[in-house]
Formats: sequence, structure tokens, C-alpha cells
Amino acid sequence: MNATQNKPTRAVKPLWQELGLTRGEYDHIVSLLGREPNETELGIYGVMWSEHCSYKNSRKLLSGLPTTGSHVLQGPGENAGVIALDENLAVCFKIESHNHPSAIEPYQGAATGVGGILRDIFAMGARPIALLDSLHFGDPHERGKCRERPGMAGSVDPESDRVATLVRGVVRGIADYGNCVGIPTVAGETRFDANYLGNPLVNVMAVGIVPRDRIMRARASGIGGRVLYYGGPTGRDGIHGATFSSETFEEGVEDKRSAVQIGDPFMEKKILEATLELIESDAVDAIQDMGAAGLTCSSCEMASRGETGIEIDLARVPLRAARMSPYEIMLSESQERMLAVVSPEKWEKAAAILAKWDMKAHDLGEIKPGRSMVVKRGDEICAEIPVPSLTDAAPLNSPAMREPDNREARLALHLDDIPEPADPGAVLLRLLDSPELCSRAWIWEQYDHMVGTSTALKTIGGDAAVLRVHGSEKAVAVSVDSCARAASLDPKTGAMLAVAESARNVACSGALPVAATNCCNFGNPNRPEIYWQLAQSIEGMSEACRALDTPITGGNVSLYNETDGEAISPTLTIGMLGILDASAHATGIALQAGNLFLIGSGAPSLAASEYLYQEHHRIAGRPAAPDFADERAIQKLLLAGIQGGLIRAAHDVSLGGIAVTLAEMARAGRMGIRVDLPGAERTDVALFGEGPGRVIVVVEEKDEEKIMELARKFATEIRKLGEAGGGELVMKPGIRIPMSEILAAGRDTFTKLFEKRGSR
Amino acid sequence: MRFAVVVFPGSNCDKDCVRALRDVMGQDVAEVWHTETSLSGFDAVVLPGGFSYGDYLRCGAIARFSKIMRAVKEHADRGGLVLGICNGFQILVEAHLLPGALIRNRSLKFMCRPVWLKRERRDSLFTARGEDFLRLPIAHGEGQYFIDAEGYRKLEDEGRIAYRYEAPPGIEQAENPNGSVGRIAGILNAKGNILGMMPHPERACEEFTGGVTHGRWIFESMIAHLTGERAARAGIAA
Amino acid sequence: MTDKYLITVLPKNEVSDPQGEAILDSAHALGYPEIRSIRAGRSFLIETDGDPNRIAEISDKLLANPIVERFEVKAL
Amino acid sequence: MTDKYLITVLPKNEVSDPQGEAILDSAHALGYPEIRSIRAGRSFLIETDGDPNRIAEISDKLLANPIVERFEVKAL
Ligand SMILES: Nc1ncnc2c1ncn2[C@@H]1O[C@H](COP(=O)(O)OP(=O)(O)O)[C@@H](O)[C@H]1O
Ligand SMILES: [Mg+2]
Repeated sequence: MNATQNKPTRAVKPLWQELGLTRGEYDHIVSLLGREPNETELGIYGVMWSEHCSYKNSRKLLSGLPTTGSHVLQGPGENAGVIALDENLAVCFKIESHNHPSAIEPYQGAATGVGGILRDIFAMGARPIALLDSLHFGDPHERGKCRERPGMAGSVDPESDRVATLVRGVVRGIADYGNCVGIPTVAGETRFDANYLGNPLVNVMAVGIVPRDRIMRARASGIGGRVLYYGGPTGRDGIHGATFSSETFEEGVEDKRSAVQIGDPFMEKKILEATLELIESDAVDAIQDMGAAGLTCSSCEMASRGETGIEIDLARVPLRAARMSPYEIMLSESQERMLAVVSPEKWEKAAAILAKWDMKAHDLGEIKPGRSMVVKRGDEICAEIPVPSLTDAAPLNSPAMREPDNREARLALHLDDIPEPADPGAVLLRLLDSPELCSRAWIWEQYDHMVGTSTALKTIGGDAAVLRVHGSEKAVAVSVDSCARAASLDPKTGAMLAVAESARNVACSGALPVAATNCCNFGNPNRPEIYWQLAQSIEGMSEACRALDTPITGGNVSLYNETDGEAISPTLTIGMLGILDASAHATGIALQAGNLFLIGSGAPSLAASEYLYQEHHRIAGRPAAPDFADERAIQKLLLAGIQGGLIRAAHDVSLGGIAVTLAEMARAGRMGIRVDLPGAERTDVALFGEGPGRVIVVVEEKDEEKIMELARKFATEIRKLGEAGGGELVMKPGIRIPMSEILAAGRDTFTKLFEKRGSR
Repeated sequence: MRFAVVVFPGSNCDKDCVRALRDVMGQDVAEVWHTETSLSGFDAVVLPGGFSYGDYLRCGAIARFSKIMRAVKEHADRGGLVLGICNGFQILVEAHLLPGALIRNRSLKFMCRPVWLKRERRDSLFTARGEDFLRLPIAHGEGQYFIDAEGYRKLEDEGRIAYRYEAPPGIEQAENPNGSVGRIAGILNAKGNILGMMPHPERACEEFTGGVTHGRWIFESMIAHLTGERAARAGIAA
Repeated sequence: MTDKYLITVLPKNEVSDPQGEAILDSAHALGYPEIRSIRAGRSFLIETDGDPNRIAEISDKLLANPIVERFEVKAL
Repeated sequence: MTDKYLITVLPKNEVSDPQGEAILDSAHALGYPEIRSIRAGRSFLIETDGDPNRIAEISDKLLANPIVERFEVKAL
């Protein structure tokens, strides 16, 4: 059928515009091809030149990141980064966002987010061992929008109900998918702020283990190699917003709308096992998952990296829906599909492995000499494009940037305006009970965090999760952090704080931080203020990763997170990887018998603090940047102290300050505390002040001298705060609370907020 | 002793069971793919946890038709030991090798956490070793054991309730994590050589993963029984 | 010829149905006090070229668990 | 007066249904090759004392997810 014949007379934008291309980009395509592209070709350019595939707006900024180091085996550019673990094994890890799909359909959006990042990991030949999730939602109490807190049961407030629906759907989506595939979700972060109401963030990180000599790369090699497709069939899921083919239009408006992507974790489990078997038995030369932009992106990137051409026949693609156009087949984002290159003599072997897992091997075409991507359907040629024009020639933008005007005003914070709390104990209990600081067990208990028998149970709910690695002495520690509150005031400092905190978290669990991955969640980069935020954040991340020697091995950029012109706060999520020399060193936050020490030279401040936000409804102040020399000293002290058996528990001082940190340790260890806090001009600063560079550790009396010596050796500060034990939490000045109240505080916050029983 | 760990498409605790039995318990273990038709040569068979066939339809509903299930039944008929953990328990129930059904948790949520169990039988082939209270992780969304009143009475009368959710005196625990009839966490078949349980002993064989090592007690009991049996057989032979 | 059937699977009366109960609670909370009870089950839409009797057979064998569920087949 | 309704919720036609596909595979493996397709959904049996129109309303609000599912109400 002729695609232009039945074109309806509707006021449509030109195709290129609907695809998100600019006039200039369209003209450039015409000049690259030497002719007008057809619909399918234009669709291919549209997705390949999208931010998601081309990083056209962020690539320049990201090019300044440190990406190499002694541990790095694979930096950015492949499906995921790879870090050496020991002589034989390596760790593969990456974080990715699924923000927009989760906003539309939280359950499927989050579930397919998990699926996508897992495929990136096992496409590298790595067996996934852990998932982490960084979640940002609107304020469940909707401060500002509705003054009254909605009633616990049967709230009718539509806005706050929206947050609850999102939280439930996202958590269940991650749980159902990760649990079914059998990958433990071991850590994460859950933040709430009004600015995420319309644009929740769902960032998922996956970690896997791969033998160093079997790292798989997604580059086509060997002319004549067959293009193998396996996994789920191709349907109309998630096809790029615009559909034009008159073929689909005839079927009525309903059918034209792109369908929500549906996750199939059972298929994922099968392609996971089959992929690892294919790689292990050396049956494939290259593998790439079909993620965003599906077949288009995977085939073209494979050919691009391998510097070859590729020819595929769409008639051989297994389809889920009838009458799909070439455009739809090429752009479908159906989940759980893989593309591989197999040399012809290994085809039978590969097909046999797939058959074991009840899957068919579909032969789509061939790796060709030259640099052309040819898409056919039977004998008809649907697209013929030079591969480099899709990848290397993709546009590179440098949008304008501008610092927001009102920034200085927000940075100002006059403590004289902030009354000191009359009852600090009540403040502490309120903070512990708040959505921001309450127990996250409601979430992580819905996740199977133990499957795989690698997770160190004592690190669950702590600063970083530790996983032992079967077949190695070593273990890995992982944490995800974003410091969005601080970043909303100062994106660069916020980024540095996120890197420093995630590294500190990993060190608290007994690991040396070695590398990081990141997810940049921002608004529309064409707005100068937003682009400035992005540039600042990346600069901060760069500086911090350089200073802490934790190169960035990969990541993901999610832009256009805005609703009605309201962008989210700049949110840079850092996923940090650490390595422990021995799994026995895994350290948790649960209080143990002994004395409590504060290490590090950081000074508390109310800037961007939780206390300021919760108690005084303000986000203000100039957040202090980390002192990286001191951060490294703290790391060294933690590592030496943990390896030497001196440190029995450690917890990074983060949101809510020392008071909340100590309460969390007490709560986890079900044991009281008696401490004298370092003097400060104000009790609220001493108790609830935040800032980098501080960690609480538990050391037995007999080891006190040794820990002091270590602090001197690494030249960081240490001071004894008090001791563990008893049935009360006593902090001087100002706090004395029975442990029963501490244990109850925040235990049921999420249940009350989010558990509207019986929702779908 | 020689253990078989059956692997279905979608099983995901198979490797954990292999590791616990081989590396911690020092047994001879083999993974057996669901299309196999024989389990001869194995002393005990473990049906591991996971999501066989995605748990689409109902947990265990599709797996029960696998070829290997006939062999599992034959193995049990011969008096061999069968341990079904979590999804393995669900498969045994769907296959009618154990009575009752496992339905959605009362809370409607998947639940992963260590819980306390009380051993109801000290003399079964699976429970002879160890203490009366065990702390084992659960990780399931559909672990609410259901059986009608008559069936329940029968289980009680015949002493076939192996474990109930119950904490030792003085320890706080939400009484019934999933709403099971009679707080049942694990049951035996009439002959006593099949145990189905929702909690995961393989996750509590090492302190690192389980905090405690109470899971070993179940495997130790099985091994002790099999060792005794083998010795008896050798005695007769001699 | 291809026929269509709708199979409805519901929990038996004596079997507890936490999901149905929970939905009932929220129906009440949402302002539908007139709802007396809700039972939550599953449904399957099947297209077959074969003997309609075999639909009941497969429902009994595979789609429903007769210990806790009952089913009904309806030709469409 | 108490009325009974059966609400059937199924994935929309254009939405993929991996569960149905997996059940179809096992139906074939079990010896039912004549089955062409299976779509898997949910069903609800509702007893109400009130206005029948409100059943469709509550189905839309509480029982089905309009983004991926469609539903049908039948009086029993
Ligand atoms: N969405 C989530 N999924 C899994 N674990 C989570 C999630 N959110 C928070 N957690 C866990 O809850 C604990 C507290 O989180 P958080 O307050 O962010 O810790 P910290 O401030 O130490 O980084 C951590 O152990 C974290 O891993
Ligand atoms: Mg922390």
C-alpha cells in the first residue's frame, strides 16, 4: 500500500517535527542521504538522533567525565561498564531511568525499567546479582497544594492519592519483575518532594558478575555473520508517539495509539539464562538487547561499533500484532528481545540452546561489508541508510545556558529567623516518623532481597548493601544516592555531595569505592536554566569522581522531566560500586555493644537540611561542598578500622543529622544510646545539622586507643560521643526518649500513607 | 548422600539450594532439568523456590505437568525424600502430592523477611535435628496455606504439620505473616517422606545470608535419616 | 471454525479471598456503601478451533484449581 | 434488594499479554493444539444493594486499569 495515498486531511505537523527533529536536522538528513528519506527512514533517524540514543544535548558535557582508572575494564560506550574484581572476575553495572513510562503506568513502567537494565547487564555476559532503585515522588502530604494532611483511610484528595498510587504501583512493579527473574533488590533510596508530583523518577541500577575473559561486547564482527533475534515477539508496544502509516490509520484511532509496554519477567528469565549459555558456549559473536528504539537502535549500534554494514528482513521478525508496518516493526519497544550476531557454522548450536529454553532462533539477516544498513521486507527495500550517518553524524548541540536569577536569594539563610526547638526530642520523633526518614522496610520487604544467597543480611537497610561473589574472596558493596534537596539550591555542590555520600556509604559497609554510574534527571535542556543545571551537575560529578578516584563507567540521561513548564529539581543519581577484600568485612549500621565515635572533619549546617524543610518548611542555605581530602581520609580510616576488626558498626551522618543517624543505629540494633554531642552554638545545628564528612562508628572499649591512632595516621578528626546500651536514647543536649518510642517511630508511616488496601 | 535439585524454567533458588547442599552441607548434588524422566540414583529430591513458568496462571500450576514430576512421584512412592521449598511447595500442592492449596498472602503483598517457626514434629525425617524454634527467611506473595476444616483436622490428627509460624516466648512477631490456616508453614505427606514448606532453609545455612544457620537443621535431619537408612541396608547386606 | 469462550474462575465460597475483601474495603471508603460483597477471581478469553467440550476439560485441568476455585465456561 | 454482577476485566486488544501467551504455550504442550489464543484477565463477583449504574463506575475506578485493560459488566 502506498503510504501517502490515504493520508487523512488533518492538521498534522510535518513528520520530522512529530519525531522531535528540527528543521535543520531534517535538512541535514536530506543532505546525508542525498535524497528525501521515506517514512521508515525518517523514523529511524528520529529515534537514533533522539536524546536517548544520541545524547545530542548532553554528550559534550559528559565527555569531560573521568572514565578510566586502574580497575576499569570497560568504560562508557558499551551496554554497561565493567570493573575488575579479582584476577578472574569482573563486576558489570549500570543505572537507567524509566521515568516517563512510570508516570503513565507505574506498575508496568517500573517493571519494564527493571527488565531493561537487567538486559544491559546480561548482554555483557554478566550474571546479574543485584538491583537497586532510586525513587523520587511528589510530596505525599502535598505541602503547599493542600494544607490539610489527607486522612489515612480513603483519602479523597486526588493529588495525594496520585502519589500513593504511584508509590504502590512502582514498588510492586519492581518487586514483581525483580522477584520473578530472581535478582535481589538490595538497596535504594526513596525521596519525596512536591516538584516530582507530575514527574516521578524511577532509576534502577543493576550489578552483575562476569568472567574477565568472557566479557561480551555489542559489536558486529565477521562479515557474513547471521543476525539472530530471540525472545518475545514484536508488537506495537511503546512505539514512538507519532504514527502515520495509512495502513494503521485505517484501523481506527484506537489501535493507532502506541500501547504501554508490558513486562514479561518469565521471558526475561529465559533470555537471561539462554544468553549466558550462548556466551558461555561461545555460540555468539556479539549481543545487544533491544531497548529504546528496539530493532533500529540495536542493529544500527551493533553495526556502528563493529564498523560493518547490516541487512535485515522484517518479514522474518516474529510479530505479536497483525499488519504492522515496517516503521512500527523497526520502532517497536516490545520488551524482552535480544539481537545477536552468530557465525553461520555456529547457528545450529545457538538454536539448540534457545530451544532448551523453549525459544526459537529467528534469522533476520546478515552482517555485510560496507557501512550500509538495509532494511527489507521480503524483496521490498524499506530503508537504506549509511550507518555512520545515524551514529557518528548525529547532531551535537550546545544549548544556551544561564544561571537562574533568583539563586542568591535562596542561598541566603539567616539562622536568626529560625527559632530553636523547644523540645528537640519531639522534633526527632517527628523526623523519624516523616516519609523522608521513616523506615523503608515496607519497600524492601516487598523485594526479595535475599535470593541468590549473596546478600549480607546485616547490610540490608544500611548505608550500602554488600554482596559476596561466589567464586571469589572479594565482595562488592553498592549504594545509590542523589542529594536533590541540596542540588535544587546549588546543582554543582549537590552533585559533589551525591558522589561523596555514595562513596562514604560504600566505605561504611567495609568497601573501597572504585567506580560509579550515574543517571541525570533534568527538565528541558533547551531552557537555559535547565541546561545550566545539567552543566553544573556534570561538572560537580566530574570533579568529585576525579577527587575520589571513582571513575564513571556509564549512565543514562533523562531530560524533559517537566509538566506544564514546571521542571523537576536537578536530580543526579549516583550508583556507587565498592569492593571488599573479604566478605567477612561486611559491616552494617546496627548498634553493637561498645562506644560511639564521630569521625571526620565535616561541620553540621542547617543549609538544605531535612530539619529546615520539615520543621520550618524551607529549602534554603548554601550547602557546603565536601572536603575530598578528608573524605578520603575517612574512607581509609573506615577500611583500616573494619579490616582490623576495630569497627563493629558504621553509619554515615546524612539526612536528619547526628540525631537521626544515632536513632537509626539504635533502632536497627534494638539497643539504647547515651551520648554527649559536640557543642554548637545552637542545639538544632548540633542535633539535626547536615553536611558531608561525618561518620559514626562503634568501637569496643579495648580498641579505643587503636582507633584513635588510625585517625591520627590518616589525619582526620575523631571524637568519642558516648556509649551503646540501655533502654533509652539519650543525647545531650536535649534528648531523652525510651527505646520503645524510637522503635515505633516511622515503623508504619508507609503503611499508613500508601496501603490503601485493595487497589489494583 | 546424593541430592537432586530440579530446575524448571523460572526456578530461581535452584543454585542457592545446590550451594547450600554442596558447599555448606558437603553433599553430592546435581541439577536435574525438568524434561528428565528419571530420578533413579538420587536419595533426595529438592524442588526449589522461584517462579516456575513465571507463576503465570497460578504458582506451580504449569510446572506440575512437567515430565520430571512423574519421576518425583515415583521417587516418593519408593520412599525417597522430597523437599519442596516455596515454589517447590506450591508445585507439590498443585500436583496433589500434598493436600490443600497456597493462595495469595492476606496482606496482598510479597513478603521477604526472616520469621520464627515452631517445629511441631520432632521425629519426622526432616525435623529430627536442631531445636524447636527456627528462624528462616520467607519470600513469597502466595504462601497462605488453605485447607478445609476436615483436611486440617486430618493433618493435625496425623501429625503432619511440620512447622507453624510462631516465635519463641518473649520474642515479638506478627503472629501469622501470610494468613495461613493454623499458621501452617510446612506440612508432610501421610508417609512422612515429602515435606513442603514456604520458608527457605537454604537461605539460612550461613550467618552471612541468614543471620543464623537454622536452615541446616532440616538438611542435617534428611542426611542423618538417609545415612541411617544406608547403614541399615549395609547391615542387612552384610 | 474458531469459537470464542470466556472462562470465569472465582474462589469457592469457603475459601478466604483477601483481595476481594480489600477491594470491598476501599469501595466502602470511596463512597460505595451499597456494595455488599466482592469476590476476586480470574478470567480467560479463549479462541479455539476444536471441540468445545475440551474447553471445560482444560479449565478443570489447568485454568482453575478445583480445591479452592470454581469455574464457568461461556460461549461468546 | 441485592443484585449480583460479574465484571470481567481483560487486557485491551493492543496491549500485549505475556501471561496469556505463556498459558497458551502450556495448553499446546498439554495436548490442546486447537487453541488459537488465550487472553488472561481478572473477574469480580459483586453483590450490591444499590444503583446498577454505579457498578460500571466502580469498575472503572477501582477494578480495571483503564490504561491497559477494558471491562464488561454483566448482571447475573
Ligand atoms: N526504594 C528502595 N528500595 C530498596 N531499598 C531502599 C529503598 N529506599 C530506601 N531503601 C533502603 O533504606 C535505607 C535508608 O535509605 P536512605 O535514607 O536513603 O539511606 P542513606 O541516607 O543512608 O543513604 C537504605 O538501606 C536503603 O538502601
Ligand atoms: Mg547513608
